[in-house]
Amino acid sequence: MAKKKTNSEDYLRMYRQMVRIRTFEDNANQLYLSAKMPGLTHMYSGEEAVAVGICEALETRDKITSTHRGHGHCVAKGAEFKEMFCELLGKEEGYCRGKGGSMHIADQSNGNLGANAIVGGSMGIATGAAFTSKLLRKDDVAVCFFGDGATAQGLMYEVMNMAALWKLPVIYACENNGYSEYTKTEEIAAGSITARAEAFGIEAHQVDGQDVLAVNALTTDLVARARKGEGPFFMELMTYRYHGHHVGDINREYYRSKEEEKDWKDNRDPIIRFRGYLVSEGLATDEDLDALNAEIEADAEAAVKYALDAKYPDVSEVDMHVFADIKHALA
Amino acid sequence: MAKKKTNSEDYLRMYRQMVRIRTFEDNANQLYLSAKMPGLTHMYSGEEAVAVGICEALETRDKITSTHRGHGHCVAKGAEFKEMFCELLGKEEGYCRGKGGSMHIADQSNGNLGANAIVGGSMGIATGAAFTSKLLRKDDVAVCFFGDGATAQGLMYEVMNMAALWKLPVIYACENNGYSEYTKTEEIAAGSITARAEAFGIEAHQVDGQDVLAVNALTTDLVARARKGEGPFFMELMTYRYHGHHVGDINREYYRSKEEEKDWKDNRDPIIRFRGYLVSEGLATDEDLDALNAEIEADAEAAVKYALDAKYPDVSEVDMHVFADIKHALA
Amino acid sequence: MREITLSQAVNEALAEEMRRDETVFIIGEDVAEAGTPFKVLSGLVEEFGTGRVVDTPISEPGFMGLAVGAAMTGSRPVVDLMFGDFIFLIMDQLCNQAAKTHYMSGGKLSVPLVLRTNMGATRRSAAQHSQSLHALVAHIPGLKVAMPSSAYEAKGLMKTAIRDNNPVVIFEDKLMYQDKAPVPEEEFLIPFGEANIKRAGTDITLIGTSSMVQVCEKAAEILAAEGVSAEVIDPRTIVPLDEAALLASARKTSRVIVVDEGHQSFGVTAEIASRINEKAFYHLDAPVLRMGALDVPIPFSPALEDITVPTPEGVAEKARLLVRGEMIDAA
Amino acid sequence: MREITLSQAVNEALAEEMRRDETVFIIGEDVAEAGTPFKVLSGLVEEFGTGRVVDTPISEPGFMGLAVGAAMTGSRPVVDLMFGDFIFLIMDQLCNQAAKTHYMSGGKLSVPLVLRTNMGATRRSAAQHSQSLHALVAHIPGLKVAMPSSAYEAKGLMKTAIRDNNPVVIFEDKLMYQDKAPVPEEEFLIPFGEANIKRAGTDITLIGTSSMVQVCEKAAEILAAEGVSAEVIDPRTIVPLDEAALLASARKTSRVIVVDEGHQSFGVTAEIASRINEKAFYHLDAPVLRMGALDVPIPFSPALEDITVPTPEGVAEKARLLVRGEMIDAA
Ligand SMILES: Cc1ncc(C[n+]2csc(CCOP(=O)(O)OP(=O)(O)O)c2C)c(N)n1
Ligand SMILES: Cc1ncc(C[n+]2csc(CCOP(=O)(O)OP(=O)(O)O)c2C)c(N)n1
Ligand SMILES: [Mg+2]
Ligand SMILES: [Mg+2]
Repeated sequence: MAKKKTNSEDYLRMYRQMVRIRTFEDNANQLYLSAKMPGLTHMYSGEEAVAVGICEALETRDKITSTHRGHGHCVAKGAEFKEMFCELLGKEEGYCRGKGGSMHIADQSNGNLGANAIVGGSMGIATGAAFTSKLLRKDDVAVCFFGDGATAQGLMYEVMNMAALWKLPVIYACENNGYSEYTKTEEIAAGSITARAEAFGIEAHQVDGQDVLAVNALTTDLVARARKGEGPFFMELMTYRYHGHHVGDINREYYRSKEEEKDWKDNRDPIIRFRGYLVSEGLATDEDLDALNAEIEADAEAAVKYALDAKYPDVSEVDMHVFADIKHALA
Repeated sequence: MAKKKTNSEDYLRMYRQMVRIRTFEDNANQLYLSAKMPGLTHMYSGEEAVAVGICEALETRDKITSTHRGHGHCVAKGAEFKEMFCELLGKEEGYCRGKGGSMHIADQSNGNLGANAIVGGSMGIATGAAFTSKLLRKDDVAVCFFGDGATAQGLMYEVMNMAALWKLPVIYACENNGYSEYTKTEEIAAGSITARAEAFGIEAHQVDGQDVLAVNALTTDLVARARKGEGPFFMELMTYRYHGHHVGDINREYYRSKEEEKDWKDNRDPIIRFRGYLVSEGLATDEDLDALNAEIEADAEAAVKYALDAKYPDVSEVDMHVFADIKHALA
Repeated sequence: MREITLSQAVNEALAEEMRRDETVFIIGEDVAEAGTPFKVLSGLVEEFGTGRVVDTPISEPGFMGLAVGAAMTGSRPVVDLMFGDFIFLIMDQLCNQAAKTHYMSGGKLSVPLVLRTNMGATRRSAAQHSQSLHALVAHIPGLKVAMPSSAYEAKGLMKTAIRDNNPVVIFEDKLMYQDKAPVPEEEFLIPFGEANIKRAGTDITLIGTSSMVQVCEKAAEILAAEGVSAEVIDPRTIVPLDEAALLASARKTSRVIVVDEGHQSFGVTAEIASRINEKAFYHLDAPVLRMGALDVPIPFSPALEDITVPTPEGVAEKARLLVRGEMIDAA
Repeated sequence: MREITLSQAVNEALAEEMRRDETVFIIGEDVAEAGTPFKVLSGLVEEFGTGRVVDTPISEPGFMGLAVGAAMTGSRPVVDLMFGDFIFLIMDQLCNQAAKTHYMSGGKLSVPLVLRTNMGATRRSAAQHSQSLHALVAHIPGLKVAMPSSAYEAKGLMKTAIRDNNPVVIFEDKLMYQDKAPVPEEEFLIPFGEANIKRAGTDITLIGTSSMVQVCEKAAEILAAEGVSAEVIDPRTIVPLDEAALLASARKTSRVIVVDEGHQSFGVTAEIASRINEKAFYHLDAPVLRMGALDVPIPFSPALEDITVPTPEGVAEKARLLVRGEMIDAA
């Protein structure tokens, strides 16, 4: 594990947030399997240290952009279970009043500019948030989450070029989980991902995405430097998704083996690793952490129940929010 | 000057082709200035060694894609003055029956897949030509010409990635003339252009684009290797355009100085340099070359005259060629 | 006759054409081993190999551009675009390059490619995975647009598309992949520009595209029970459009509703309605009515999504108004 | 009243709004020192500096995406897209992101940005620099579309657009930049969705957009000389569309022609004609006629290009047919 943070409260919050993400996803998956959730969704389980390590280095006013695999980022940036489950189920009390669903989920009030169902689609948005920060002389930072697969989108190179030319306070966070859908990263990415950022003059780091402290330490440093105008930066975070590409991707041995999955789960799980660290460093006891887990599970269960019972938006909402400042678009 | 070619015929053809390009452009510019040409056009003068050095290393069956600054590529790949001037003037006997004009000019029968008015727009096309070569087990090579400004288009990174993954026989030829429109390259390109290709695992070279033999030697080598499946490759050719961005860009001191222009013209002109070399190596006399120049000028003059007198396409052609295999689209 | 699913029909069409013509290849994301997320292409890579069923990085503009170049040089690419919504990413290569190359080159170059993609809402996939964007493509001269309404059309139109020497875009309805229809074992092609009268009738004409053909057929059943005889017509291709068949029906029934799943405003229904109004005006007893998707981004929530698209009941209701002469809006 | 050019009008609108609101900035290619190729923005960088008049690399998708993110976080970007034809490159960021963000977020986020671009043929710029693509944008819910027909509208609509909290696309006609019109010195705004009756008349309604308003006015003069009284209406914005004003005129004159410079098929004329047919059907003495650009890529040759767009004579001719009741096509 990488260098320590100064107080155990921060550590416990990171642990807590990782467990919250895992618990959220387990419940979401269950909703899918029991046919209670409309559509499909993409699980973040296994990648918790990335979202949490990064978001714990940010302030609320800092912005993030998220992906189709966005529940983890949303929780990590401060969202509540209740509004998240409501959104997943298309209910009125969801963060997006049920209009966005899993692929557009976001707690906007905490600086989350949204999950995005276009792979790579948010790279410009994050860069633009950083542009605003510079234009309006704020020192907010923007973090752009995206997958290894998204590095194939030309948009990334366009915005990295501008961010580098204009020294924008943006951090590109590539979550390399080894796959884009059903294809291994090496089959779709030539050369080196970090070298691509470096070729634009952007400082790039590769980091173990299963080590929440390593991720957090690096991010904390880069965020501080970005605030001073030393950005942009690029991080490649090596991680793994435990589930299929989406909840419906059950039989996946044709593209990756059960052994590989087992190896990551058994030997590199970010929560197990961090828990071991907390206990061995004497920052928490197993009982403390079990209690925390149980509390989170109860929270999730209550939120799921609430969301299942919550009401759908009224049909009259269908043409609201097409345009800002206009109640109904088709009046 | 770089290493010699084996016979002086090749050298003289290169010289001839460079002079043909310069002469073509001088006449085109004159047509604009005397208000005889519809629209605008972008002059290739100053960059002749790039198109000629590369195209002389290619066979007719090899493909090129060209740019908005495409007359040089067109001449170098084997086109005739008459059909080119007809095209520039929108006449029926033009290579594109007057439908394309300067920005879409091409002698398609010589493997020119067309000039393109979308900056970077042909990068996929050249890569696709290389794909056909591989699919149909031919050993044709495709060369993609584009400017330094086009390196800002994300499409380039998308297709370089695929070309590298699939080892396609394509050569990306970046004509770095220091400017995109009215902006210096360093203001719009962060980092290093060749490093960007290298980050995708593509072998990249920077070469003096004013030295036709250097360009030709490098290209000959890369073409041979590409035919054997060792591609793709990337070349950055350092060059300069003598005219404004287009023929109407006359007062340009706000973005570049007269001294800079004079320096390139006086000290790095590709034709003057190569001529000096030919004479000093005893491959041609000044008289030979003057005669050649005069012959080319006479050719151009005749072609211009022909084109001015040639007829416009009949109005009934307006809806022809919208669809292949259908004579009139709006019948 | 045997019945097969729309998915199998597409698969068969591709396999047959790939056997017949070795220049045909498929390119797109997860088309090979995965056979696409909808499993439409399963088995093809086993027969034709990864050289002809080509998995790409997530680079839609890149592989679309590559396909254009491949098509210009002797290949016949079938581009697989995973969701119709991603067509926004490839518009430049599709509309500025593929659509215009034949024309701009004065007929010298052609671009025989097929873009296979999909359309259709009510899968709970939210705003970026539910659009029906065929109207945009139909607006661009040089592109043909096919909209199969069953497995039969899916097979016959695909085979015609592959043999067409122009760029053809085929929109398949995502919700119809598992729908079965009778499809002959023997080879057949469906010519472009020939509408199909699905059901003859005398009181009103219902023109539907893609899955809206089924909606119109169901509406016709409802109406039949009430003594109203509806004719249902499927144009099958909207470019070229079989104007003659649509006009003949309109002249016969004197009342028309056009139903399409794209957004209503500035969409396909407007064009078809306008042509009928223009050319059969004096035969009409009532205005041609249009029913498209609501002019709102597609919402995620099932409570909202279902009311965005035309339904058989909705069509029947409008039909009754027309037949009864109760179009007060038009007064 | 003083007269200024359309170009000056746009410049003034931008300057005034930038003075009023420091969150407004301009971003695009060669917008700063060069002031765009059409010199529309000359002088702005001198007043507002390169921080607010931002020259970009040739990365249309990139800076469009950046603008979306900037708009979501408190800036008000005015994106300068050099040619309307390049809109194909930014469709994803415009239509999947900017247009849908407000809706997908349940009204929580908004995207107050202006995309300034142009349209219009007959500049001898060929197929990739001459398109009028506003119909595509108008089809996407969440986008507003303004089409100024003179310097007056160019100023008033631009100021309204900048203050609007939604993404607004403004299409300026390239050929009108030097056209002068009376424009008040005092500040004024033109509300969206309010058509302007340019000329009152009783026999026929001519609805024109952008430069086609002038074409309609000229046609009205021709007709006046023949004793036919034509009403000319300019909708000014096509989204929102002032249906009430168009319907009122149609009901009054009972004959309508809609003229627009986009391709006719699946274009703007179809939507306007359909709405009038639907809602004023029983008032019409003849079918609503449409005149758009020919359904062909715009040819370079002057001999062909000029016949692709509607002319005053052409409009007058159709008007005569309507007035005389000679619409045999419709019989
Ligand atoms: C532009 C675009 N292309 C394709 C898709 C379909 N798709 C959704 S997720 C995905 C894979 C993304 O891989 P990666 O970026 O590595 O993220 P991960 O799923 O591994 O987190 C693809 C191809 C999409 N949503 N958007
Ligand atoms: C996609 C696109 N964006 C912008 C333009 C306008 N434009 C034409 S040429 C040019 C500069 C190109 O610079 P570079 O690639 O260096 O080529 P050069 O003109 O120097 O040969 C620009 C911005 C265009 N034609 N296409
Ligand atoms: Mg991945
Ligand atoms: Mg250049």
